[in-house]
Amino acid sequence: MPNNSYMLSVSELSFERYFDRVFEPVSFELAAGSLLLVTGSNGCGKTTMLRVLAGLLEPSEGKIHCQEQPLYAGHNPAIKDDLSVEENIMFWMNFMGTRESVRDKELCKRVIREIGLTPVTLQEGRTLSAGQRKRCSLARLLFCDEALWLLDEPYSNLDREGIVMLDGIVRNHLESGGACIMTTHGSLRPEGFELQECHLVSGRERYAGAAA
Amino acid sequence: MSYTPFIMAAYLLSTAVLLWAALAPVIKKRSLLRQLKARQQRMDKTQ
Amino acid sequence: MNPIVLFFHKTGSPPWFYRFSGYLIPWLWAIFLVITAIALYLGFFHAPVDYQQGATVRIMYLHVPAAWMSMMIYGLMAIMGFIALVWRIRIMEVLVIASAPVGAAFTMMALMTGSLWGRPMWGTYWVWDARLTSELVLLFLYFGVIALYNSFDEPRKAARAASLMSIVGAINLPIIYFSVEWWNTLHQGSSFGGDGPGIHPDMLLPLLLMAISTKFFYGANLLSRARLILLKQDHRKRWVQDLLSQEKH
Amino acid sequence: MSKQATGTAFGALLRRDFLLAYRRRAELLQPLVFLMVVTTLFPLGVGPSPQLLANIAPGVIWIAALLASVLSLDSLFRSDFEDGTLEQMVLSGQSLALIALARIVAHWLVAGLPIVLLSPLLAMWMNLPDEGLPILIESLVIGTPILSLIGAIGGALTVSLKRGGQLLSLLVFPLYVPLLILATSAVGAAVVDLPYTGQLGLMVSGLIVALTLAPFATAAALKLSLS
Repeated sequence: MPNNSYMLSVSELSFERYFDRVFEPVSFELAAGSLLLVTGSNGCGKTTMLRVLAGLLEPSEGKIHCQEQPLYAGHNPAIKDDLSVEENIMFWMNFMGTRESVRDKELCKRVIREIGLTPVTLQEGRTLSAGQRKRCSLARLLFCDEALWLLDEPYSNLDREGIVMLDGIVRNHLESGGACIMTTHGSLRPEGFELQECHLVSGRERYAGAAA
Repeated sequence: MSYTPFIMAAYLLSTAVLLWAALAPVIKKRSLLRQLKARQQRMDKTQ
Repeated sequence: MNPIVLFFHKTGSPPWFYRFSGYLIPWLWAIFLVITAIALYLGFFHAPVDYQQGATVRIMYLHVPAAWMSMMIYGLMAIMGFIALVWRIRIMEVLVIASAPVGAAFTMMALMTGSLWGRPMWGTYWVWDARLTSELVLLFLYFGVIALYNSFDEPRKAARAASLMSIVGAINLPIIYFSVEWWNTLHQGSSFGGDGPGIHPDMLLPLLLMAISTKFFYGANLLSRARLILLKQDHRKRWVQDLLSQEKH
Repeated sequence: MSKQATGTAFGALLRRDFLLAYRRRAELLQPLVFLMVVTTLFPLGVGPSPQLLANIAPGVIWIAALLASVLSLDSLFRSDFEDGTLEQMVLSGQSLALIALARIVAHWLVAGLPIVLLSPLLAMWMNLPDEGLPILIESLVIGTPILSLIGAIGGALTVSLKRGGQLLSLLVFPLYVPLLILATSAVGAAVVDLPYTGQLGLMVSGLIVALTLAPFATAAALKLSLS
């Protein structure tokens, strides 16, 4: 058994879709306080791998040793179009947050201020821009206490302040002993973090010839 | 009223259904194998 | 890996299953044909003609085994589906998917022979009789599972959805049969009760033989359909490529 | 990781569903209008003779209720599935069966209960004798939750499909057969002063079985649709 100091340890992990490997088997360990950047071309299975780590998909090969359920922030922001930003966040605080965050209006206001959506607090979800929706989905990182974060292209749609805000949130999380896995497809990369890197090779490339 | 037409009809329909159920996979498999072999030959040529 | 899982794992590997079923299928077809021949011979030449229904009782040799098979296959699909869902064994998923059309074929056969059997006795091809109605509902259950499987694009997910649906359907099947039975007695008074006053022993033997032969038909057909599905799904895999090259000589 | 107590999570989900249903009040009327339209089609189709209508009244009202509830099932999980809420719920560590149950309760209150409240009007249209009405309402009160519970399994299975609506009804109608038989015979028996408690008793036992098994089947179906 890998020593349990690691937040997450993955060995020879792969996932098959349409009976083809989506990505070549990967192995890595993630200690508390470290950041792993998952890179790779489009369609190489970055999102699939995160969904496997989150527990949504069952790996077809390999083993995952994870101390607890990670927090997954994927592409869809989990915001209801008919509810206002505040109602959305209040719901998630009551549903997924810690025991202290139940119906805690103050915490909700502080979270909305920290993700910079105070001006649109009462606006309904459907009126938000893509960047605002992304900030709203990142609010979950502030009131949930999971130690391991799985962020799928968190920097997409964010403006400059958004990127600075996210860097701050991730840095606090790492310093307080959390760990984080991020995917990015090139340009936007977190600066100023010492990070591990894991490059995914798409399973289909190897078969490119045979699949013609 | 003689029942033979009904008995005949019953046995004919049943054999038809069972024959279809039995032969469908065999025919599909044959065409699939032919298709896969053709693809493999095409690939051998290109390598 | 305890031995049981190991066994399932070994039999679960597609190439092993493909070869194993390849040897088995001819034997199953042979046994099916032999037993059916014996049953029909006995049924047509030895068994007496039923005094009440006349020669149409000979349709019973098709209708009753087919009805039994349609229910048995759905039950088997639920069991295999449960194993497929819990242990994620791919071969079980393939067997569930391969059984659905065979079960639907037997249900259609039961419905057709049932209505043909009813025509001389009741004067119409379709009577909302308890057995025929529940067979019809069973046919819709089969179509539901097949349609659900075909509507997913990813094969593994489709197989798991079909397995779950067959489990839910199988739990409801006895309830449907009893409620339709009860509904039939409610509206038409108690029908002539079962298959008439007991079946003549000479007629019982062909019936049982036919019941056995249909099981072999199911076995052979199931395995050949499963092999087709495996080939279609794994056509890029190594073992299929080797298979193709072997057959080239 | 001090997760929320399941009670607060269940309550939060129910409150959210009522808020959502309230925000889309107009859509609540759709199953009801559909129910009324379907029921009025029958006299137009089979003729207005009171005796004929009274005979087929229980069957017609129940089939209309069944169709109306299936109509609203398709949207049971679809909006949560599409905007990613379902994903977060699955990963939240709360028991998925409870989440499914909360959605089913919300669906019943929003779609099933109105059918019960509307049934006197339908009974009047279908010229159902007065003795039959209380039993019709009783059978609907016991029956509509079963419709929601079994329907939720079909809804969860087809949530990830684009045109899942039609497939949903094909999956679910065979499972409604026993309920339809029991309910219509209970009302029919009540109209001619025959004992009907047996049928209602069976329906209650059906409700209990559905209440215990359906949420787990729905949870398995949701997890499967998400993968």
